[in-house]
Amino acid sequence: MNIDILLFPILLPLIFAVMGLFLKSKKLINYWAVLGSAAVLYCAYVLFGIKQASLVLPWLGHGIDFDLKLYGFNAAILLWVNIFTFLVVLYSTIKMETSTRIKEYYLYVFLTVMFANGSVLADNFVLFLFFWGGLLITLYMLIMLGNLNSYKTALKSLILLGLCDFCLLLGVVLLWKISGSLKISAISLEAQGLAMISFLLIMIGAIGKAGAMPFHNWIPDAAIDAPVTVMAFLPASLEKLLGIYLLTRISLDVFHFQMNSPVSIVLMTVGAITIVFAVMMALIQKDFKRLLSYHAVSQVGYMILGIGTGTPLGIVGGIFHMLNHAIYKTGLFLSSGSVELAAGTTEMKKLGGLMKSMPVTGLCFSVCALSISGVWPFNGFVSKEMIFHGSYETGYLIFTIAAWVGAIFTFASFLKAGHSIFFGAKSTEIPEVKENSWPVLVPMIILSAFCILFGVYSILPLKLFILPALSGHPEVLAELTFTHNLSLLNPIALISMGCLVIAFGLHYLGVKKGQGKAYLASEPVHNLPIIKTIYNLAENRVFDFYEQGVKLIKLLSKVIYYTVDRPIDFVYERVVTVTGRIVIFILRVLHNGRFANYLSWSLAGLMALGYVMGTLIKKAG
Amino acid sequence: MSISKITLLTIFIPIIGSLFIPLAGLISKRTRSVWAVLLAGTTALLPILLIPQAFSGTELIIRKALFPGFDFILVIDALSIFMSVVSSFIGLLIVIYSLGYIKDDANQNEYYLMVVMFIGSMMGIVYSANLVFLYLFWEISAICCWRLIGFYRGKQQVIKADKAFLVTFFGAALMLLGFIAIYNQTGTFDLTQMRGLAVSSTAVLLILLGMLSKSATVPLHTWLPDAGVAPTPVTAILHAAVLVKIGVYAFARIFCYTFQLPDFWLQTLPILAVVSSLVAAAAATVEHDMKRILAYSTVSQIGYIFLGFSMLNPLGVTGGLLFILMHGLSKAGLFLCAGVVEHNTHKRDIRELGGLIITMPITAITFLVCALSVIGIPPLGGFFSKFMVIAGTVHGGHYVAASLALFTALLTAFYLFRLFNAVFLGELKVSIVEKTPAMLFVIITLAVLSLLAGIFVSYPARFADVAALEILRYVK
Amino acid sequence: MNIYILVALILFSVMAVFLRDLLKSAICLAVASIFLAVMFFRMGATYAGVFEVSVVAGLITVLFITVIALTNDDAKVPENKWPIIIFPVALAIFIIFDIWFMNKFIILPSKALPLLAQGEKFGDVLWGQRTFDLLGQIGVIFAGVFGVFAFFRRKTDE
Amino acid sequence: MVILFIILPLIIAGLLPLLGKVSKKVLPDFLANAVFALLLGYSFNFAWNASAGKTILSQVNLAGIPLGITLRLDALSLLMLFTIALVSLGVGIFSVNYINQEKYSSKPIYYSLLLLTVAGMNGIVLSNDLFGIYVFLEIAAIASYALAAYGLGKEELEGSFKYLMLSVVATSFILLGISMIFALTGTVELNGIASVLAYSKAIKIKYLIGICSALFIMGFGLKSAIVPFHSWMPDAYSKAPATLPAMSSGIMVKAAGLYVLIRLFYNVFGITPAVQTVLMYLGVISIVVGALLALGQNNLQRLLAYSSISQIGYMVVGFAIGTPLGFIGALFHMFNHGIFKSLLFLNSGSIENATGTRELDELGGLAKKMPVTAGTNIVASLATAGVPPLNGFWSKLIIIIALVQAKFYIFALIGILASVVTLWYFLIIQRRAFFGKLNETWKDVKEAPFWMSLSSIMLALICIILGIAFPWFIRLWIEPAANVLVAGIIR
Repeated sequence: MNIDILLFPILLPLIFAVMGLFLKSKKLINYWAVLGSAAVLYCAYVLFGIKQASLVLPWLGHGIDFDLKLYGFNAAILLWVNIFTFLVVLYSTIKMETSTRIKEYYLYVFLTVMFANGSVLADNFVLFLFFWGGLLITLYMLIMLGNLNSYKTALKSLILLGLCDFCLLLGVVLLWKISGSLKISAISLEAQGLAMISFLLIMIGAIGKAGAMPFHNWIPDAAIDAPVTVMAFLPASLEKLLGIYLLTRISLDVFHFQMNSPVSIVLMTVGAITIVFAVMMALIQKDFKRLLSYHAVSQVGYMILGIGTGTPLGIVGGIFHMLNHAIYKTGLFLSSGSVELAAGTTEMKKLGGLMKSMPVTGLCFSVCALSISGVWPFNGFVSKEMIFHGSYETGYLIFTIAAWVGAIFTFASFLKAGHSIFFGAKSTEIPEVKENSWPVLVPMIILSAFCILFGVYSILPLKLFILPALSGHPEVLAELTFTHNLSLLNPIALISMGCLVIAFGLHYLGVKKGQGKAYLASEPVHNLPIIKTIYNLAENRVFDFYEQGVKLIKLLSKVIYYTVDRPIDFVYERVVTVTGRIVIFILRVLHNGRFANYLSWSLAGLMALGYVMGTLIKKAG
Repeated sequence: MSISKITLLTIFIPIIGSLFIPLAGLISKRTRSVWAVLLAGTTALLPILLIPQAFSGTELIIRKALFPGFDFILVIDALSIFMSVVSSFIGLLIVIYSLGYIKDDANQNEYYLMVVMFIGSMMGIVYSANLVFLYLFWEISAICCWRLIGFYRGKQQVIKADKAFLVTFFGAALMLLGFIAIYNQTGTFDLTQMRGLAVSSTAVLLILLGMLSKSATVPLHTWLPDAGVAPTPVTAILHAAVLVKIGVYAFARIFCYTFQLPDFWLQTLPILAVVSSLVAAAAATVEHDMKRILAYSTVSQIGYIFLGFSMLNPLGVTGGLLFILMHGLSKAGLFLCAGVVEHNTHKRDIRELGGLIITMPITAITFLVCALSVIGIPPLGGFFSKFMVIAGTVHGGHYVAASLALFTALLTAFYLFRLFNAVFLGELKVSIVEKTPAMLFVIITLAVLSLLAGIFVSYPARFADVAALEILRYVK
Repeated sequence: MNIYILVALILFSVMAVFLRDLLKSAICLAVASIFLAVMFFRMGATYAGVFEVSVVAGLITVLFITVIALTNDDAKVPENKWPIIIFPVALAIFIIFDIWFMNKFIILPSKALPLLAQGEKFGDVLWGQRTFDLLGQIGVIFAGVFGVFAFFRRKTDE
Repeated sequence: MVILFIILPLIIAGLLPLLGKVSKKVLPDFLANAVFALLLGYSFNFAWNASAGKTILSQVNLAGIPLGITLRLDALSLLMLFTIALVSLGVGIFSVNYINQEKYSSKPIYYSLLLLTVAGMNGIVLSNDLFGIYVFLEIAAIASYALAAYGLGKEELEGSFKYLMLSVVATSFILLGISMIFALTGTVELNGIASVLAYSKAIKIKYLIGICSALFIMGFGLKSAIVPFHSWMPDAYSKAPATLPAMSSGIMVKAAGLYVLIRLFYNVFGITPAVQTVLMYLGVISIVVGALLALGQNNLQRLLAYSSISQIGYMVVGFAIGTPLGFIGALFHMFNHGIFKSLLFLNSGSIENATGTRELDELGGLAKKMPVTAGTNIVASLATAGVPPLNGFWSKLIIIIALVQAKFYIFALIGILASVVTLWYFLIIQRRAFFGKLNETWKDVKEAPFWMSLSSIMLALICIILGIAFPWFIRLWIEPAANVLVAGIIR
């Protein structure tokens, strides 16, 4: 049988997932998983080399085909998806060693890969939804692998992402209605009228997957409840890749929108809000993983902002940022996992001075943290600069400012994290720690290396991975020739650097105020008058879209239940029977068993009959 | 065997065979069980033989002259074959499940008699092309349900059984009046001769009431949650797999396949369906009884099927048909899982349950799979049906209905997981292990089928497509 | 002759009203109706005579006896003076009503009249044309007898 | 020998008390049932003749001399004869065990009365003579008064007394009507009256016939328990031995009431819109009032009595429509009602035989102990409510179709809704008596004895078989009978 190569990235993980279930020994499973992810990675690499391929099989009819298409951009995404998978799997061999449910874990991981690969390759919206939605289940299951309370978080993620997926579904269907086609690469519309609604709905699906506000609430919770590898795997890397991938495709190919069109403004607003609020939340976190998770949300804002600008620079920056973010955020989560593995906790209060005992982890953390903060010459700097530029070009300075504010607090919070965990005084609350073994370290090292590489050599990823996204947009490409030589010395870059300085200042102030305790560095900001109340409300989950939504749903349900459903039942249970009883009672009282009564009815009946007959005959003439 | 013979056997083997179940029960329990499974098995097997006929895209009509206007007419086309394959198969599974579930209860003879006869009457409904015979089989199924709901004989059970019977009979009687109105207009009860006929709004209303009552759609739905007092296999058969599908099947057969709906109803039906869906979903969110939640969920899902059919476009109808299959599999699975829990713990209030995933992992996983399918999450079967219904709705131009339907889907996710969390997760309150392999076999089968139906969706979808084409032949 | 029969008729009728023993009163009524039948017959209304015998002498008597059997209670019924007052009044009302009603009726051309004038013999009419009634009479009497048997059987059993 | 239908039961009725001296139980059982069976078989003898649409007017001869007895046997009367024989056979078989109860003693007299009832009804049906109808009406009535009070309890006597008194009022009005007709036409023979009336078109005669119609509707309506003349029925039935209501409601109200009405209106007087309208309304009122009253009863036989009133309403409505389909529906319902309603009453007899009570709230969960009774009761209940695939469904369906075709939409709706109420009260019976948990008081209760069960099963089977095989039955029995009515005034 001749299986098209495009099916490999989908079928291979499936085979590995299923076969894994039959393996007995834990060691074997680990090897099997590494082998599997390597194989898929290789496969993705080969496809990356091919660049162009497509496969159409009949499926459901009605224009719903099993349609896979490979082109430059999704080949890149595919490659990166599998790179991250490989790294995470490698890392998991140690990190997940203690888990009793390792088999399940790899099963879900491979299924996730399958779905992710499928949705990247799919060129039919229904097929895309099929794979895309599948991720929901694997995410749910993966979070369920965490601690005892993880099921609540899992449900949260399922409901929030389910909401996004249903919006996406509706958007897709609308799009189908408008354009008459489901083939992603064949649709090309102006984002106006119904099409705009469709775009917004699909956009919700995309940014929801990526974890933008207000669909982000599960991520911080999952950071606590779910295994850290899952965090590194899904919210940090794969979901960002996929979400932004979809956003890119719909913004660039499926729909067109001009700079500063309403759609663009909406996107930028969402992006800006996400950046600021998430980073504010990240700032005050006292748990390493939770802090990271808020950053995972915050950074999405940059990508959305970038793409939302509608300027070539912004879009490219957004996409590049997606890649960069996936790299460094995975690295950060992995390092937090490494810390957790060694020290048994990720609470900053308990940790301290780990740099000495865990130099590799500390180093990798530092590289990634600097990247995320946008420090030259790491990769984050490049992509962020592009986004700053892009947003500046739109003329809406407010968005640029928001991005800068994000940059300040990002750096501040990482200063706090790094200071309290790796640097500073050694903590006494934890036992002596040791550096972890190589499968844990190698992924982090690789990722850190990427951070540096892509920062210094930004032209390389841009050319290899990002620009293919813009194939078919020659006018954009023409504008982008300058991107690789972004100079350090322009006003915007200077302001960005200024931001970093401010952040450092803030941190210094905070530490001083906190009597040298680095984990309290964010307290001054936390305790600012109005902001403090906002924070309190946030801590009480007042802004939690999910919690409030659930409350609303419960209320709505109760209202409907007691105003519609129960009254209907009341009609059957009470109204009918009681009316019946009243009528019966009256009739029974009439039938009192008295002969005279009965006789009089009969005679009265006769009289009436005679009268009626008489009149009727008269009428008939 | 010729096709007409197979069809006749499909209908009459279970109906007549079921009458011998009490006799078999006189011999021994084993004989009776074997006989019942045999009957259900045969009934499940026979329609499968008809599948080639379905794909041929032609319809075959069998006529047995009886009395002018009352001829016994069977229609064998993709729609009827689709329905019969789905419902008889699920019926078989439920009979097998019952072997474990009710093995310690009294009145088993009656139970199997009624279940098998129910399956037979369903086959009768599916193939009948004469309105009177449709009604006839319709009421046979109602009688069976009545006995089955009151199976445990407690006062509450019997009252609820009566309620179910009365509400459905009320609807059905009005539907009969609607049929008669049509007869008055055309002089025949033969559906095959009336294709493309425009009918009056009043007749539609009357007939619709019957369908709504049988399919437990708002505002005639409350008997269904109340019917949860029945043994679980029965609720599964009633709520999920077969009974409530009768109404939607009749809708497809009568309003899509045969008549032309008046414009008023074309506009009103989607609203009705969505409202029903939403109200039931809300109720499911509030309820605490496991089976009531699932029953309301059924009501809610039936709304989708109505929505799909009421669009009268290929997407919607295909979606509706697929929905019947997918929902049948997964909702039956959910009920049967709930049944396993109830059978082992004797509790139905979700507040009294918890943490069962530890002691009953298989049940928990199958429940989860089925729940995901009901919600409509890929790669499970429920996704495709829901997608196509929504797509059909949007293509029909009912954007608001589509979005409300999706909101309902979200509610579905919410209450099903609320149920899942309360029963299977959290603190373990009752420590009981899974027993009865027959029951586990069935729920696993259903879960696996829900999954396979999603992965290999193209096969049922092609089937449904053929049926939808046939249905919509006379729709303008 | 007619006048004697009329006197006997009225005598038995009045006795039927005033007798205290219900059984005897019923028998008196039967006898009275036989006299009435004879009178009908003598005046040429053969059909009326036959019907009178069938209905009143046969049927109504059986009915009365059945009723008496049904209500056969040993409890003493206190004597009531009302009949003495009501009876004449009722009679008067009846006669007035009768005249008023019959007057209306007689105006119509009755098809029965020529039949009445033929002067057939009682036996002929009863046997030749109304045999069916005879059959019916047998049935009625059977029914009456068995009915009374049924009501009195507890007494005989005891 | 059409006269056999009347003579045979009459003779056996006369002989039974004498023979009863020889054998107190077995012989009366055997003889009575043999007569019923014979009559049933004998009615088949005429079936093909009647279905061909022939009318037999038989002049009875005795040793060559013609007697004054003319009997009319057409498809309509044959259907009635058939129904009467069938139901009375069921009742007769049931009585074999049932009348063994202490309070009923004396079987020969019981059977005599039963046979007399049958003879009376057969006489009504076969009579070609208005006065003959009246006389035979009284035979059947008197026998049934006796039967109604057969247990000799206080309430039985009271009920029977009420029955008698109201009936007497009715029959006196009937007699008045007959005498008016006789005065008008000079004859009491049905075809004679018909031919005379056919030529009289004067408005006064129309008025007079109208008054006669009112009298007959009241008189025969009381016999057939049409609201508002229904009140005797529940009281008479509530305590009587179960076989009496089975006979009475099953066939007597039809033979002595409805049959005569339709015979007179359709075949003798000729139907008028006035009569149709009046009957239609009476029928619908009966349907509704009967069904609602039945809903609130606790005594099983009382409930069934009201149910009968409701069902008779359907027949009246069916007849009143006056279309062929209406006739078919009503006649079919008449037959069906005979079967299932007598079955229901017999079931109540079985229950009473086993438990000694007919009060629903004292019963409970008997299905476990009395499966045959419970099963047959379900069949009969569902048939009455008009649930397919039982016979009652088809007859009701046809009536409703006829109503819709005649554009009586509201009445059709009422008819349909009333059948929901019907189902409701039958479900109440089921719930209180059979379905449900066994009442501890009755844990030693036994299933009804053999002959009682046999009779129930027989009737239930007829319900089921007719539900499936109704087309053949309608073709053989009902359609010819309906044709008699369609044909109109007799010659």
